Amino acid sequence: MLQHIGAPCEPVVGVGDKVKVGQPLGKTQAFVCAPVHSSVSGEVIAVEDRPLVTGKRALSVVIRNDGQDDMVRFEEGDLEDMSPDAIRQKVKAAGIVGMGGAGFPAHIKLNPPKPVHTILINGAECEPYLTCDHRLMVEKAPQLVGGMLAIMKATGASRGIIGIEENKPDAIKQMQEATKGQEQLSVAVLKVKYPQGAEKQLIKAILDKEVASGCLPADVGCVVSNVHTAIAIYEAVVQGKPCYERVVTVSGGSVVDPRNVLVRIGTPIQALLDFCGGLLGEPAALIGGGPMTGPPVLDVYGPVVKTLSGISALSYEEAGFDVNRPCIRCSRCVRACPAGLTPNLLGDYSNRGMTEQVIWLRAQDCIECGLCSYVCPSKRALVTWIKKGKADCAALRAKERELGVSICK
Amino acid sequence: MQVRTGPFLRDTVTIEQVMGDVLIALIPTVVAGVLLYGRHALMVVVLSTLSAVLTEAILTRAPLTPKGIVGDGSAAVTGLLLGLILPHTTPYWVPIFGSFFAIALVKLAFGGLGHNIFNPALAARGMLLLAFTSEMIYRTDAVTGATPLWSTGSFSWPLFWGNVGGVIGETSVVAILLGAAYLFYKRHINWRIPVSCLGSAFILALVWGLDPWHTIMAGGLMFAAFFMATDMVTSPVTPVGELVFGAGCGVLTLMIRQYTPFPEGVTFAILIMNALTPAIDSLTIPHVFGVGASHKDRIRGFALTVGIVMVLLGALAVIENNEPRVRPLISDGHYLPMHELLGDPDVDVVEVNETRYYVVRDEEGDPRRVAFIAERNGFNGPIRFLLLLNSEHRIERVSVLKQGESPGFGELITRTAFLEQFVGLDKDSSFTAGKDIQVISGATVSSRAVISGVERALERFDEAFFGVDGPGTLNDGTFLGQAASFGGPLEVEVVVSGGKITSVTILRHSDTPGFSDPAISGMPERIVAANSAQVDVVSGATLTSEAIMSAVQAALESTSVGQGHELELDPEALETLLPAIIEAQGPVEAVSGAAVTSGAVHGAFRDALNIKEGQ
Amino acid sequence: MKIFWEGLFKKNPVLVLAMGLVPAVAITTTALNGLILGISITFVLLASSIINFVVIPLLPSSSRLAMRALILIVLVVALYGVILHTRPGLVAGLGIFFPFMVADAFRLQNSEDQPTFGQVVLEALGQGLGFIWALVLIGVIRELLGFGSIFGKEIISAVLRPMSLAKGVPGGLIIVGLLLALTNAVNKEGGELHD
Amino acid sequence: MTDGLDILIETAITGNLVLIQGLGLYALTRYTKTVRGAAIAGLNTVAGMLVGAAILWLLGDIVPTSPTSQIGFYVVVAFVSAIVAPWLTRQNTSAEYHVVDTALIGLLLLLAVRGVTGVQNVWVALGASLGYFVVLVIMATIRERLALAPVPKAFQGVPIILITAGLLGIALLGFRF
Repeated sequence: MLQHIGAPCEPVVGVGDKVKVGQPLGKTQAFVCAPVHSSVSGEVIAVEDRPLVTGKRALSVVIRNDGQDDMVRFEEGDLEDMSPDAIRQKVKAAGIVGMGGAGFPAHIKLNPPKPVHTILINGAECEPYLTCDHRLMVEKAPQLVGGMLAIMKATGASRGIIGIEENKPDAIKQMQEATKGQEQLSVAVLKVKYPQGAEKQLIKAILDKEVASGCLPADVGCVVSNVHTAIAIYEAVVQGKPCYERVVTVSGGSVVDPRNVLVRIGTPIQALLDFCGGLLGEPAALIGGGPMTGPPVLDVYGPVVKTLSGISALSYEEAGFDVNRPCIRCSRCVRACPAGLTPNLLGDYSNRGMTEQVIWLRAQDCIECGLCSYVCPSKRALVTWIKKGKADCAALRAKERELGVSICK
Repeated sequence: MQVRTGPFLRDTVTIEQVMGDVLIALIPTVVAGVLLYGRHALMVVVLSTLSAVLTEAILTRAPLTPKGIVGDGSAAVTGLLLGLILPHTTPYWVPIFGSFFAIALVKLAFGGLGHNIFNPALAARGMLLLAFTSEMIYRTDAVTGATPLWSTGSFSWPLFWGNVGGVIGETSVVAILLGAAYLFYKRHINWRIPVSCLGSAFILALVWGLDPWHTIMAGGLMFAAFFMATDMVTSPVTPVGELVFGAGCGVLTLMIRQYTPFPEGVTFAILIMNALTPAIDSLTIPHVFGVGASHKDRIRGFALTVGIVMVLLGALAVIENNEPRVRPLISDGHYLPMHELLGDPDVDVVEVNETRYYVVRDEEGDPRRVAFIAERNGFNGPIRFLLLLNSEHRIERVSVLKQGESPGFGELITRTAFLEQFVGLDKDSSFTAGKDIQVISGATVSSRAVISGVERALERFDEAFFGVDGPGTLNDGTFLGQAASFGGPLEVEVVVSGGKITSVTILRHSDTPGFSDPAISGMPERIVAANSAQVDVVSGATLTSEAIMSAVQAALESTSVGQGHELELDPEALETLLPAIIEAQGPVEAVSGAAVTSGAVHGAFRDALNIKEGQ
Repeated sequence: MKIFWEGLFKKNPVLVLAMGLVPAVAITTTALNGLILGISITFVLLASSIINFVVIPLLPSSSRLAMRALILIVLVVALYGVILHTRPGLVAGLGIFFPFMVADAFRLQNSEDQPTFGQVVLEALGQGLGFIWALVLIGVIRELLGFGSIFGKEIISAVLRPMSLAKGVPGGLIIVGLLLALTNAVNKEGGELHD
Repeated sequence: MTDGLDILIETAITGNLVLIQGLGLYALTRYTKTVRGAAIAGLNTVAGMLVGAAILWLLGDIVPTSPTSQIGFYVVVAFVSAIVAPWLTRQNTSAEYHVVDTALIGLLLLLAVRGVTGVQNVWVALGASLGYFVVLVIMATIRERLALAPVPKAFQGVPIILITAGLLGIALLGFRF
């Protein structure tokens, strides 16, 4: 019931109910929330806490698949006729969230607080190893264009740009063909660089605008959407299809047959791995997402969720881990940090819980891309510490609000 | 299963690789050093590296297996760097002690790898320079003598290839650049620190009217800019901080070079900047993505940096162009009431060797009471003082007439409590600072200057009235003389006929070709023309010139005193004497059994090594 | 009696409490200097403690601090005058920093009232003797390294030439720092610093 | 002007009170835990130095001449300045600090023996206090970094500070080598 940022859903089905594919399972009145739909037809056998891949637990609806794949009827729509509000309604009903990994409900994004002139589609893969967006651009270019148009209509933007890294020539070609004749759409070719796919970095790369710390893309007149999200929006708006399946990249040196898989939400990871030929021995790391930012998979029977863009099973040759040797102040992390922070200091202070210094070093601007840990010759757990530091900062801020005092400036 | 946290991809670079690459980058320098200086240099480098590595292994209780001893390789880097900044003539215990100091006290005491504040190799060198000046400076100084650090010559190829004596690793610019290029290629260093360091030195040299190429290529600045200032642990991590750090190193180096005659300012400059690194780091936290307008900020920051640097340079130039004005108490000895001082209206004025002696003679015409004015370089220019000797030629009174020492510090030498200590001493007394004569805390350098000045003045007085006669009474004949030059012994043949020097031939020398050539060819002419061993040195070849002069002097002395024609140079005596002279900053007792040699060496080094020492 | 031994070892004012750093670093370049300084401090501490014991209780609390300082100043300056007139050569060695002991003595004085006269004297004596042995130790080390002699007698000059660094302040800082570290290691209590 | 500048540099760098003269070690070891604390302590001493120098400037004519009473006079001036200083800067640190710091006495004694008069007192005090202040703050920044370092237990606290100061002193000695 929690596949997005925000309030969890409340189940609307009970044990014993028969459900069809695409039937809503959970609904909510909360603002930042998206409904969840059944991905199979069958009988609800339990509504209980089940572990997710990350080891966290969440309220889940367990359905026994009857193999019938009975669909609910989808309400098709015509983009031309719909008002922005209607688009948002359909998107909300379809339960679409940001499918790059953040899981921010899409209908909220389509209702920006400030006027927007440009929408950007993030065709730069968020992480190494993940290729699902790449494949989608090649295979579903028309749908993507449709999604872009839908988003533009909903947000009132006049321009749509899709940014693709230059190492994906086939995707660039496909998209250029698909956008031919649409003057308001264009393709921007980007340098291959990690983390090009992060929202603010993408805006910087395409529009050369920096989104100020603590601000949203809308502040510079942009909305950024993931490729997969845009396609899902198209499917929801035009075909009326709710979000019950997604493309997941299964990759890494330990996977026998790495590939992109269109998979129903709720499928256990193990099934996904089995589909790809299983694993070669025990992987050094099994990650839900890309290897840079993804959390480790703690439960291989955990379900695929809407935000899971990939499964990376790294072999011992390719994986690297924290060793935490002393920092030699080589300043690689400082040079690497896309947010312009000083991760070596930030990490040390965070690790020691020196929150005042952590705030001073602007930990909240960290995008957790993991580059600092990547480049570190001492293999320090910088990102992990900084995440902890950020949490400490947030706790301190919350406490400040609660007490109504300023503990630190 | 062990919970591991992301990211799960890591760069393959490890500490060991970084350190290994630095070691590789130092290979050209080591090779150049060994080629130039031979086996001894290799031993110095190897010893310092080995002792650094062993010190770290033992103190950190690492297993004494090869792997455990090598550890992360950082100790080896420190040791090698230290070895490369030692003079090639240094005794073997110097690298061992220096490495121990660097690793134990400068690195491990601060928490080991990554936590040291100061660059261990440089701190060790600074310590060695101050503690064992003679072991460290002997040949280094020779280089400065031979390399005209402040001359106006242009780009020097010998310096570039490494045809200059001195410190093992600092001589071959080509080797340094090769190693640096490798580090650049491996991306272990970036351009900021070396460029800002050398650049600021270059610009400052231009501003001050020095030869900029020489400035950055001589005296170890190049080596330090690429291998010392760029030390990751002790330099800032922020890009702007790196620029500031480098510029600070360059500017401070030149300042120190200006303040002191010692060319190795860069050691101390980088140490000072090391201490400033934490402050620089926290003041230059980089531009955070999305905070403020980037482009404008960068331009403003750049303009600000340039502005500050310009202001600093301007201030320095102003300081430099306004030499400290000395306000003398009594500007010239002539105005001193000498008659009153000497207590006798019948005063002879005798001028010997540019010193004017006011002499009251006894019945036999020997000096009874003497007053004269002597000078000695202090911390801040010459200190001029009046000496009054009684009938036994013991000191009756010392007064400082003129000095430019720092108010409150060096100035303390004018206090009676200090000067009274000299009363009753004569030329045979021992003048060890701090033992025979108490040095004033807070004014050590100035005190020492006065002490050695008085000692020397007494000697000169003795020479002037009771010593050997000067030139003019030379016996005819052909004489041989020898003196130590920086490349080894130097031998001359002097022909005297008709009481005059008619020819000077240099029989043997082993000084660096190219550098000493002007002196070898020019000095004999000058000496013959002047009919004296005391002539102006050939600029650019000071040490060789001095050596020639003292060799000629030795030859002439053998004529006038009537000693044997052959002068044997006792290398052992030389070894012990040289450091002693340098340490004592003045004459020491001649080594018994080698009196004449010692005298020659004295003459050569007394003035040549006008080194102000530290405390 | 405990209070006496504490001042001597366990709470040695120089090596454990890190008081008197300026005398140790700036003045104690020779063993003789250390000895004279230690004796002077002992004298000042003893005399001022006794005077304080007698005089301070009679004063209003507001002026006690100033009074204690004044007593110390008078004592130190008087001592300086005596040394200056009897052995002027010593002053050149001790330098002008001699009166610095005022500050250290002041910080060492326990501002709380001591219960008995005996304890006051014992504490001052213990601290004074602690000063003496610590300063003489530092002086011996620095003289040995810096001049190659101990109390003016040449010891090592033939083997290893003395190094001038040990005479200077930076060398002194490092030597005293190492001694403090050594004491910490022996004490096993770690460097307790009251800051 | 250059005279003043010269004095400033000589007293701040080559005659640095803490690192070259060995004074003010109490403050160096006790008040440098944070940059803020060091700045406050430094500010107090600096104020004290300037006040003391100003007093000497004003009272220049009545300074006694015999060495003993002269030193007594200066020590008293030092104490007066030390008590006035925290009141001036309005930065009370602790009761203990009211007393006096060795650097303060030291500076005034140095003024005493050098025998300059008039406004030069203030120049010297300015240079010396600048050098003192900078060293204190720098030591605090170094200690903030050392706080993150695994300094061996025996070296923690005063020893490592003294060793750092010693190495820094070695660096500064380069100027008068």
